[in-house]
Amino acid sequence: MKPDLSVTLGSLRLRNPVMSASGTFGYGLEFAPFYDISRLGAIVVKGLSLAPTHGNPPGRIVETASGMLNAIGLQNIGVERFIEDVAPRLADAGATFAANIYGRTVEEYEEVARRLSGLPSLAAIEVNASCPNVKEGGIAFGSSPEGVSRLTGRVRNATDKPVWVKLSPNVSDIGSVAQAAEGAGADAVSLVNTLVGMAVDHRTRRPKLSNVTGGLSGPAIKPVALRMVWEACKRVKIPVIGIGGIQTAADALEFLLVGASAVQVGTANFRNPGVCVEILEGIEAFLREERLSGIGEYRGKLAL
Amino acid sequence: MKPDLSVTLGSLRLRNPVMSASGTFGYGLEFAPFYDISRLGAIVVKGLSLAPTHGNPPGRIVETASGMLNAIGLQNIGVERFIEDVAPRLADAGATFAANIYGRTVEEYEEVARRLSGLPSLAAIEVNASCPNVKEGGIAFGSSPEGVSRLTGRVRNATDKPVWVKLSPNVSDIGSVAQAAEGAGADAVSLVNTLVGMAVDHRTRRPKLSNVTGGLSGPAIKPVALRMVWEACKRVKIPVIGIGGIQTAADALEFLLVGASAVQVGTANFRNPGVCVEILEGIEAFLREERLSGIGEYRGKLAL
Amino acid sequence: MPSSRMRTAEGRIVCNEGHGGIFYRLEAALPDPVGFVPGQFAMVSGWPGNDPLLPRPLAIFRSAAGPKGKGTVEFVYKVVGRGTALLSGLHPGAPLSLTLPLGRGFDLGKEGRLYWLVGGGVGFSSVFPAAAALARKRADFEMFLGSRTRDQLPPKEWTPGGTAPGRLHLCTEDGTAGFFGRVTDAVTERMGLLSASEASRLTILSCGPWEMLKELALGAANRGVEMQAALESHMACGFGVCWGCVVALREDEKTAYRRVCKEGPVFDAREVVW
Amino acid sequence: MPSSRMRTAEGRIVCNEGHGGIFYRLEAALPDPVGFVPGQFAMVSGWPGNDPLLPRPLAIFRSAAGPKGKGTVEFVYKVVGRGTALLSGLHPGAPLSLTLPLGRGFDLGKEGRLYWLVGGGVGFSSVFPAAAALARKRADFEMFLGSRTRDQLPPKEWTPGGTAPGRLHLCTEDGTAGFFGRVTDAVTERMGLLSASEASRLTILSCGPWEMLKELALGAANRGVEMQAALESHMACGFGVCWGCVVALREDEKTAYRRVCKEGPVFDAREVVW
Ligand SMILES: Cc1cc2nc3c(=O)[nH]c(=O)nc-3n(C[C@H](O)[C@H](O)[C@H](O)COP(=O)(O)OP(=O)(O)OC[C@H]3O[C@@H](n4cnc5c(N)ncnc54)[C@H](O)[C@@H]3O)c2cc1C
Ligand SMILES: Cc1cc2nc3c(=O)[nH]c(=O)nc-3n(C[C@H](O)[C@H](O)[C@H](O)COP(=O)(O)OP(=O)(O)OC[C@H]3O[C@@H](n4cnc5c(N)ncnc54)[C@H](O)[C@@H]3O)c2cc1C
Ligand SMILES: Cc1cc2nc3c(=O)[nH]c(=O)nc-3n(C[C@H](O)[C@H](O)[C@H](O)COP(=O)(O)O)c2cc1C
Ligand SMILES: Cc1cc2nc3c(=O)[nH]c(=O)nc-3n(C[C@H](O)[C@H](O)[C@H](O)COP(=O)(O)O)c2cc1C
Ligand code: FES
Ligand code: FES
Repeated sequence: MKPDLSVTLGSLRLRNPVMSASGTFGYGLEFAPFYDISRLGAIVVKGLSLAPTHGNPPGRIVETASGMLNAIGLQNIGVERFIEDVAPRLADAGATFAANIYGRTVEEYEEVARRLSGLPSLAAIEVNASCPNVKEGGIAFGSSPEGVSRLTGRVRNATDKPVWVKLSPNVSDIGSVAQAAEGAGADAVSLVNTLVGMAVDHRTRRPKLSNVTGGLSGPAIKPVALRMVWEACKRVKIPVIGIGGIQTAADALEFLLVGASAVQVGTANFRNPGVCVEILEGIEAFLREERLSGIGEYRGKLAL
Repeated sequence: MKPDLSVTLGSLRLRNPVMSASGTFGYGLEFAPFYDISRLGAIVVKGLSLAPTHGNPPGRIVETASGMLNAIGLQNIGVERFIEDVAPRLADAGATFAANIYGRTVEEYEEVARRLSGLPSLAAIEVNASCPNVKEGGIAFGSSPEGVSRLTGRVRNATDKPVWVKLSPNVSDIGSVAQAAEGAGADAVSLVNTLVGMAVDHRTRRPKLSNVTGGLSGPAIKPVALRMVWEACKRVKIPVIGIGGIQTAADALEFLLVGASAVQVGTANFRNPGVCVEILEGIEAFLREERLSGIGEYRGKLAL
Repeated sequence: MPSSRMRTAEGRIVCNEGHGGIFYRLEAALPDPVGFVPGQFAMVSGWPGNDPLLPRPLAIFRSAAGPKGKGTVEFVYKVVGRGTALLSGLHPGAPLSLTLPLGRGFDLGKEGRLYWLVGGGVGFSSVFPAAAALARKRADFEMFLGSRTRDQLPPKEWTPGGTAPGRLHLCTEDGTAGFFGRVTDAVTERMGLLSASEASRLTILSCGPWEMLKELALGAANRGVEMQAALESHMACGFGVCWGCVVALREDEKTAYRRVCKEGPVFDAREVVW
Repeated sequence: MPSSRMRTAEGRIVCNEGHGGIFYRLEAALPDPVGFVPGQFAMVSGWPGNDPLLPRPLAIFRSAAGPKGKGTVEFVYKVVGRGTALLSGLHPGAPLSLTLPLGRGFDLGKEGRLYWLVGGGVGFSSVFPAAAALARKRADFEMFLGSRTRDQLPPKEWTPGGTAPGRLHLCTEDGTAGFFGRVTDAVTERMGLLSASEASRLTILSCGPWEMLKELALGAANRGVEMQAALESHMACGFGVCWGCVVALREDEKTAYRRVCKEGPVFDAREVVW
């Protein structure tokens, strides 16, 4: 019997728990040459802002031990062009997709969310609450429960779409931040975004990123991400989407095991453009092997 | 001309900036078969508690991508045996050494510090303020500026030795925590300790560590550690000791470049017992190549 | 029929040998033949483990159809760091992961033009395939290859067939072979001798270090000569989804960051903000 | 003279070949000869990059003095995961990083005893060196080797010289060679036949999976037979400084965590908390 791969995130039902992570999957269509993108649980597109954004000067990526730093600076085509040019093509391809959004102010977040609400084919809005370039004296929204609560509440009121709040791992207590999102009406939390890191060249004495610091992703961060997802799952009742260093079906299963309802695959797409489908097939094969009827029989079943 | 490798940490002058990190170097004497341990800037011994400590059951280490998780649980011989058996032998070997200390309560920290104060050969006391098994409802001392401030102040008053406070990276704002240590009288801050992580076996459905979570160390965390050291250096005037994923002279130089006064080498000792001396020699060779008269001409010279 | 559609492929190493001391030639067998435009590249990896994490971009040097519908692809590379060092340690029979062909190659489409192909260092790896394609089209071209010293010029046997000896200009900075000086000097000198109408018929196709390309681009702009430059950049994905590899281009008086892996690696030299 | 002092050594691979399908024999040339006690081990790495990060413990299988004061060391391993897979991919000539000899080996010191050497799976890698040492001392020993099936027994040519054929007992769980059943069953059966005085003269030296050692240890304790067990454990350092590799021992009525790499890997089976 074919195991049931479908998962529910609140009101939303997904074919399967494997999604792409924002910023690592372009606008989704770029992967059409590699496989049928409608096979994924969902595609989360590159973070969208109100106006098109230039991004940071080069020196945007640095490889680190089993990871990479990026400081792309959210270069993107802006929400309008996404709505006009990209969304219809994703819908035509049969893909389930969510929009990751980002603003310099709470008002911008609201406005982007509002504009996206009119897109019938859009499955959800993922709020990037982990960006350091916002008001409030330069302190990231995402690093305090209060900031996350406020941002979540405002976006929640601006749209009828399911709202996923994407959390930063650069905090002392991820559980409280996740609870803040839940309390303010989030339908799900996604975690983790990147860890803030830095790289310098000891000879030239210069930072390797034009932005000096950047976000660390990839297998290096998986142990930290898994711990945070586990902690968040213990603290909230809304679904948790697990992200961070997932490269194989085994990695994805680990996040499901500690309680995640779904996963997102990021950096691994760069190494292997076909990886999301390989993970999907690997999960299915595992459920078969273990004679499990579906994800539900496995999720959160960590034996302590 | 031979470059001057010596560095000062407040009132303390060290031969060179290369130290071993606590918990990765035993009690120091274990390295005597590999090289003359008096060559190191300082040896920081395994965390000492008031009474000998058993530590956690096995399942204590897990390898991760370019890193490892440990949950040793601070197994150690206790401060008394250290003072009686170990310290004299370290002194005989001509080694400069510091004691890393740990307590379940503030009072225990104080008491360990007090007992160590009588050791003339002891160079400094490093306070492990990053341990999750303490009073205060299970919240780590190290995760809030208030906790760090209180602990630092109390240990400061319990001893005349230089006090280094070792900080946890599991915080939103490392700068504030470093400032708290400085404000409470620390002579230096050491950072980072390990990032909290987790590993599970997706087949057996069990955590890989008996303690479920553990501390992530090794090259995987270097970008995060470097960023935090840089941030701490901008916020405090006391010396900062840089720790995290250092494996080569180039790595060590990166920490010095962003402002660290010295470095500690941890996990790399496991792979290569001779690594500290290789790093030391590499730093000297670099200074020669660049025709620098000493560390002072290089430290903190990051060009932004 | 070799197909030029972008794909991932699990190759197997057929040959991976050092040549002339510093260049390696890596040949891999593929499940099916790959067509490519000179200047296009592949993302290549094959070492085990997650460190280094990212594949490395290498220009496609040659490709061929093999027996039974299979194919082969060749790369030429220089060891400059960890990834290329790891590549150089792989033995025949080892697997090689590839995504290819990627990016926008040289535009060789226009009729009746004179081409100067300029390669600095390992830049000949994109310039040779362009020369081979021009030779097949019987187009009019000359080739300038520069290096620091004689031993760092590409081995003779790699020069594409159809390159008339008088049309191949070697340049070494230490004068140990050919023109004594940098390849940019040789090209600029020769450009100086062109009439305006010759200059307007000329297209430079170039690949090499940034400083070399910049100097060439300025020289070409001065003489009104068209130039296409194959740029390098640190890449994470190679197929346009990470936005990590951008270079600043001048477009309609504004600058915009464009992806070297997607809009490039070959750009019109006049648009690049050098 | 081979020295037994603990050291790091940069070796070079001389041979790294599969035998009998599942075991590899890895031989490395060393700057100087290494002396060791059977049961001692080395921390071994050699792959490039930081992933996997940690070296792997392997029992020292053989060592020898070479010409010009140099030495060689040999290991026998089975591919079970990433580290051993990487090792198996290393070619002759490649460098190998070693720290050795490590830990406390078997105690073969007592006169007049009868030894039974028991190896399960790749456990023969510590048992064979012990047999070779006992043979050199002309001590009285028998050897029991167990595996799931015939193909997983060690290749015959590795059996140490001096092992009289009648004293080598092969056991397979599927009965394809020797005793039909587990090696623990064979040993327990034989122990049952011993007189009390024979039992008191017997020492079992054993290496293999935890479950096998546990069963043996219980059987031995029942018959008052002395037993030394070489344990395995996940190790980070291998020389006693990380406290990662501990096992629970019963000491003076209390349990204490002792380091497999330092106080072990060979322990008195009666002290282990199985
Ligand atoms: C489209 C394209 C085609 C290329 N074709 C070839 C080719 O055919 N043959 C060849 O030998 N090389 C080619 N390169 C360059 C090659 O990709 C780099 O040399 C390689 O990625 C370096 O990897 P590494 O791990 O050995 O070096 P690293 O250890 O990563 O770095 C070593 C040094 O090389 C520099 N470097 C690293 N990556 C790049 C990069 N992508 N671009 C520029 N500098 C870099 C670093 O800054 C550093 O100074 C090409 C690059 C691009 C972008
Ligand atoms: C003192 C000592 C001597 C040893 N001698 C030999 C020998 O001579 N020949 C040989 O083939 N093997 C020997 N081993 C076991 C060998 O170290 C492991 O098989 C090896 O470390 C596995 O590494 P890996 O990366 O291939 O496997 P991994 O990918 O790390 O793990 C694969 C599987 O092996 C298990 N495993 C990993 N490391 C160990 C370990 N240290 N102990 C027990 N199980 C482990 C894991 O739990 C997992 O189930 C010895 C172990 C010790 C402690
Ligand atoms: C190049 C790059 C760009 C990213 N851009 C975004 C973004 O626009 N919005 C966002 O929420 N996360 C962004 N991320 C974070 C990822 O979505 C993901 O949370 C993170 O990379 C961790 O997962 P991974 O280890 O699987 O990559 C980006 C990550 C990378 C590597
Ligand atoms: C096995 C192990 C044990 C450790 N024990 C201690 C300890 O007792 N006290 C302490 O302050 N830090 C301890 N640490 C943390 C290290 O001192 C160091 O801060 C951390 O490992 C990061 O450095 P690295 O990446 O170079 O290992 C331990 C680390 C490891 C890996
Ligand atoms: S390398 Fe990812 S967009 Fe170019
Ligand atoms: S492996 Fe480190 S103490 Fe044993």
